[in-house]
Formats: sequence, C-alpha cells, structure tokens
Amino acid sequence: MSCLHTVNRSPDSKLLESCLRVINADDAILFIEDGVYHCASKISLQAIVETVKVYGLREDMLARATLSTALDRVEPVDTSRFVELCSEHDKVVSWF
Amino acid sequence: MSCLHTVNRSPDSKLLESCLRVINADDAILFIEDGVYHCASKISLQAIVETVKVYGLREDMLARATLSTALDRVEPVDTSRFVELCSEHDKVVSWF
Amino acid sequence: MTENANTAKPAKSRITFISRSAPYGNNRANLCLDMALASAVFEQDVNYVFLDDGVYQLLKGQDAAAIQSKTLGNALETLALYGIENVYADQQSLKKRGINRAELLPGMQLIDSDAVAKLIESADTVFNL
Amino acid sequence: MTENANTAKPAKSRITFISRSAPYGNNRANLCLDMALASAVFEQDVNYVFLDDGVYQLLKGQDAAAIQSKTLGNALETLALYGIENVYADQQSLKKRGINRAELLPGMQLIDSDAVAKLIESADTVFNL
Amino acid sequence: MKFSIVIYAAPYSSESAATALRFARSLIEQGHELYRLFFFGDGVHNASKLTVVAQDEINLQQQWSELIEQHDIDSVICVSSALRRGVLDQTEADRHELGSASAYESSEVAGLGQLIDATLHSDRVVNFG
Amino acid sequence: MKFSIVIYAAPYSSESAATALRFARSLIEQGHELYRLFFFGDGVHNASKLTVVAQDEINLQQQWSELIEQHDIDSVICVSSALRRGVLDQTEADRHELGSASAYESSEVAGLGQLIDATLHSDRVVNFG
Repeated sequence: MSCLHTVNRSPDSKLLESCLRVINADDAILFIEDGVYHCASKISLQAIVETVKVYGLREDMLARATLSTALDRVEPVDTSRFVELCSEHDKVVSWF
Repeated sequence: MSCLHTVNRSPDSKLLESCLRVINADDAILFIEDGVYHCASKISLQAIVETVKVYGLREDMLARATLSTALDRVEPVDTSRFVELCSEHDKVVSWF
Repeated sequence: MTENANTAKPAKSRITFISRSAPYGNNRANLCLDMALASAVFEQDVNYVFLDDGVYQLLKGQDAAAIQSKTLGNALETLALYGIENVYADQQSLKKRGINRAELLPGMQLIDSDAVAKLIESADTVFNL
Repeated sequence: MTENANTAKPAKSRITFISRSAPYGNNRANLCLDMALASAVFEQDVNYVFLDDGVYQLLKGQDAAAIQSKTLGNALETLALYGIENVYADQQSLKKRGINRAELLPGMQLIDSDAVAKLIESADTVFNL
Repeated sequence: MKFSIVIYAAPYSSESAATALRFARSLIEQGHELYRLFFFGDGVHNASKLTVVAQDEINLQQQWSELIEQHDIDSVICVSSALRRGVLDQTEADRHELGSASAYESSEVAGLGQLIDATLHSDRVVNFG
Repeated sequence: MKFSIVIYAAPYSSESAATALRFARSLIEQGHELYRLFFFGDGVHNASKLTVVAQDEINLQQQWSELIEQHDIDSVICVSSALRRGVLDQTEADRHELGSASAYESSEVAGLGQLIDATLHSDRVVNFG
C-alpha cells in the first residue's frame, strides 16, 4: 500500500513537516502550487527519507521560476504524469 | 508614533515571528482569532520585547477556551476596548 | 443518483479523516466534521484523527457564543452518538501546544505519529484538512 | 463620491505596502499590487516592501502561461512606470530562501528589518498581506 | 475619530468578516465615525444577497447590510473583485445579461480609488483578512 | 481507472481550483473515468455562473461548466456550502424568492451523501484545496 502525498504550501508553512511525520518509507511526495518552492530547498529535501520519491509539478515550477534551481532529487512532472502517479499509487493524500 | 499590531494566526504559523522582526519597542500587539493561542504560549510571549504591551481579544479567547490558561502578561480586552486601542495608537497594522 | 448505491462495488469503505485546523478561525474543522458525520450516517468505517492545530478543537470549555458561532467542542462530544468511536488525538501535537489530557474532551484516544501513519496506510480514502 | 476628494484633508498620504505572500498560490500578491498601483495613480507616496514569502514574487524568469495566469514578475517590472520608485526586498527573507541578488528582477533595493520597521513607523497607513 | 475598515475575507470560510462586523458595530456605538467600508478580494462575498442560511445560524451578509442601512454607511465593493466573483449590482447584471442583482443595494460597486480616498480621509484604516 | 475529485477552494483567490481543472482534463484525455466532481466549502464558487472576467483572463467557472457538459460529468455542489454562499439552482432560487439561478445547470446541488458514494465507487479520490 503505497501512497502519493501532494504538498501545496511553501517551506514557510509547517505543511511538509506534518506530512513527513506520518509518511511511510515507500510513499512518494509531489510538490504542487506554492509547494514547489521546496524543490530548491536543501533543508526540505534532506528532511525527506531517501526511499521516498520526490516530484515537482512542472507547470508550477515554470510559473515560479524554480525549474532551473530545483535540486537533482526532484523529478519534474507535468499534469498528465501527475494523473499517472495517482494510478500507480494506491491512494492520494492531499496536504493543503 | 506607536502602532497597534493585530495577529490572527496560531503559533504554528510564522506570523508572529514576522511581526516581531519589524515591531518597535513602544508598539503593542493584540492577538485576535486563532492568534489568541499565543496567549497561553510561554515561547510566544517570551519572544516579545518586554516594553511591548500584549492584549488578547476576549471573545476569541472565550470561544477557544484559552481565557483561563492565558499567561499574566496578556490583558484580555473586548471588542470595544479593541476600538479604543486603535484610537490610542497612531495606526493599526494587521497581520493575517 | 441513488442508483449509484446499487452497483456491485463494496457498500463500505474505510475513511480516515485528519483534522489539522484550529476551530473558528476558518471553517476547515467544520467541513471535516460534516464529512465525517455524513460518512457515519452512510455507515462507513470512520477514523477521525486530530493532528497539529486540530487538537485545539478538543479543548474543554469552549464557548463560541461571543463570536456568534456554534461551539465546535459540543459537536465533537456527540461523535459517539453518530457511531464514530475511533477518535484519536496526536500526542506530539498536544505536547507541543502544552495541552494536558485533563484539558481534553472525554473519549479521545491518544496516539503517536506511527499510529497516524498506519491509519493513513490502512484507509481506502483520506480526507485531510 | 468625487466630492470626498475636495474636502480640507491632505491630498497625499504615505502608504507602505508589505507584500508577504508567494505569487500564484493565492491572490494576495495581486491584491497588494492592485492597491499599490491605485495609490500611485492617485499620486500617493508609496513604499512597497517584499517580506517573507513575498520575495518569491521577485524571482526573474517567471512564466505563468502553463498555469493560465498572468506572469506577476512582468507586472512588477513596470512599477517604476507607474511612479512607484521605492521598492524594497527584505534581505533576511531572501537569505533564508537562498535567493541571490542576481536572481532578482532589476530595481529592487535590499533593506534589513530595521529599515522595514522604519517604513512602517513613518507611514500613515500600512497594508500588509 | 474617523475609521475606515477593509475586509478581505469571505464570510463563513474565515472568522475575519465576523470580527470586522463586531468591530464596526462597536466603533459606531462608541460615537466614532465609520467613514467607509471597503470589501476587497474574497471580501466582496459579504455583500451577496443570495445567501440562504439555516435558522439557527447567522446571516452575516444580511447583518452587514442592516448595519450599513441603519447608519447610512458608505460601503464599497471593489468592482474588479466583485465582477469575477459574480457579486453584481443591477447595472452590471443588466449589462452582462445575468438576471437580477446579486449584491445588496446598500453597497456601491466602485474602484480602488475609494480605498485610497479612505486612507486620505480616515484617522485609522483597519484591515481584516 | 475511476477518479473522483473534491474541490475546496474558490477560483481566483486560490490556485487549487485551476490545478484541479487541469487535472480533470488530463485524466479524461488519458481515457480514465471521472466518476464525480464534488465542490465543497468555498469550492462551490466554481459553479457560479454570474462571473464576469476581463477579456484577457480565464473564466474558470465557465471552463468547468464546458468540461462538465462536454463529457457529461456527474458534478455536484454541496447543498449546505452552496446555500450559505448564494450559489443557487433554480429550485432554491425560487423557493427563497431570490430571482434567477446563480449556479450553472451543469452541476447538481446535492448533499454529502454524494461524496461518500464517490469514495465507494472511485478507485482514487483526489482533493484540491
């Protein structure tokens, strides 16, 4: 049972922290909307267990000029891949 | 020129922190809405310079069951006193 | 629309609600409660978890008359009447906010983060707000 | 309503805008910009401060076409055309977010917290969102 | 003393609109002048007259309208916020063939100039959001 | 695969409604089934048909309605959220003598039972708020 977590607020909120407290090692995180600012944050990404796959929504990264500064750990995905990720995982938990 | 700052989010947000970074020593803080959870938080109140007067909106403290747990530093005020505080200070800055 | 209820799919799903917002400041706590009550009325398998600022909803002695609202704490006390028995408060969230068990509404089970993770893992659907 | 403008009160006030929100996720950045532009059109004395997540608005290279929005960074580049010359970014907010000066739109003055405090103190009215 | 109040929050989803209403009532009771109410962003929903609430709940929109009429308050809904949220006076409803007005007549639909004017003519501008 | 989508956010003040719309379009394009759209809380504003937007801006409400009609999607506005926000179908508008409907006919006003039903009959429930 693996789970896709979406996170849509910036590192200034405690949203990612909350998510990480209850995430499982084979889950994945997709940063969307203001959440994509995490994609360029070493502190944010280091807090995520290595087994957890990390994605960022490409459209939101483009809008916010964070696609080029995103760290290697993050795989940018577009909305159609977001849909695929939802089917590949057993459920989706939205953090907003 | 002294200023009344209202703060309406809980200690889980960084709102008070932002306010405190730019507050002046003769200003005052009024916690309203979810901000009243600061009134029972030692950490929050200790971060506020001693010269800054601290108020909490009584109606919101009653609703949230925080009137009895509020620390001595905090003076509970009702809405009519909130209006008075606005006139007693030179301006009002709302943090929300 | 009622025809939907008569298809072959299971009539029961396991739904975990995570209520993460303080009461009154915004309406998320109420939305979460409304969804949970509806799930109970339609006889789903409900877990109700209070996490982060959500634990503020559980303080005894709330009285929202002065802000012309309904007192959320009163509604939460009736959860069992609606058949919602699995109501949990996250210990770490309570501790961080300096809230003691004695200050809480009755009927709350205190759990740790790992238990919350399991309630998410075992759910068919998670509502988190 | 225009009669209001003809009373004895001063025709100019000093307004400090503090824009604290990241762009696109919500509309606060846009509301703040709209207010500041209106102030400039009505020839008020405007200070525009980017604080906390607000500094994200200043990143070069934004392109909001993919989310069907207008690119806010483009609008901010035109502030000077509207007569808004006093545009400030808080250094501490930038540093905390790992943003270098080279990544910023042109025309921003970097200031520290004390300077922000002074812009609040010296203002007649502060809009902060 | 002359106050103006700016409201950014929709009713029900945020407590701020209710706080602003209590504040407005209180300042009037104390003999202060309310120079202007300005509804901005999601705040324009406070002027919607289409609201239907349960009998045991507050109709905040109606309470605003009653206060405005009772004290003949100058109340403005920001036109650009209002149009895109479907809060329309009869003129706009007619112009766009959208049936009857959805905004209370007690408020006027106008531009941000009215907010700037309020900063010029008020001793205090208080924001709720 | 069967999806249902729950939307808690109003258009314009939050990006989430736009994200949800793109997500809905994409899953349909990929041949998945959209079992139900459920608009809840401030999300009901997405079904308002009174919206007037500038020519160079997106009318998100209209785009939702077009998508719903084009693909004959089962779209539900939560009744209790909708009434208190003035998003009314013709039946409710008539009942309360509030003129013409303010909601697009492409969505149906119904209760939370439809959300619970969606959790039972969908493989994935995805929330946007």
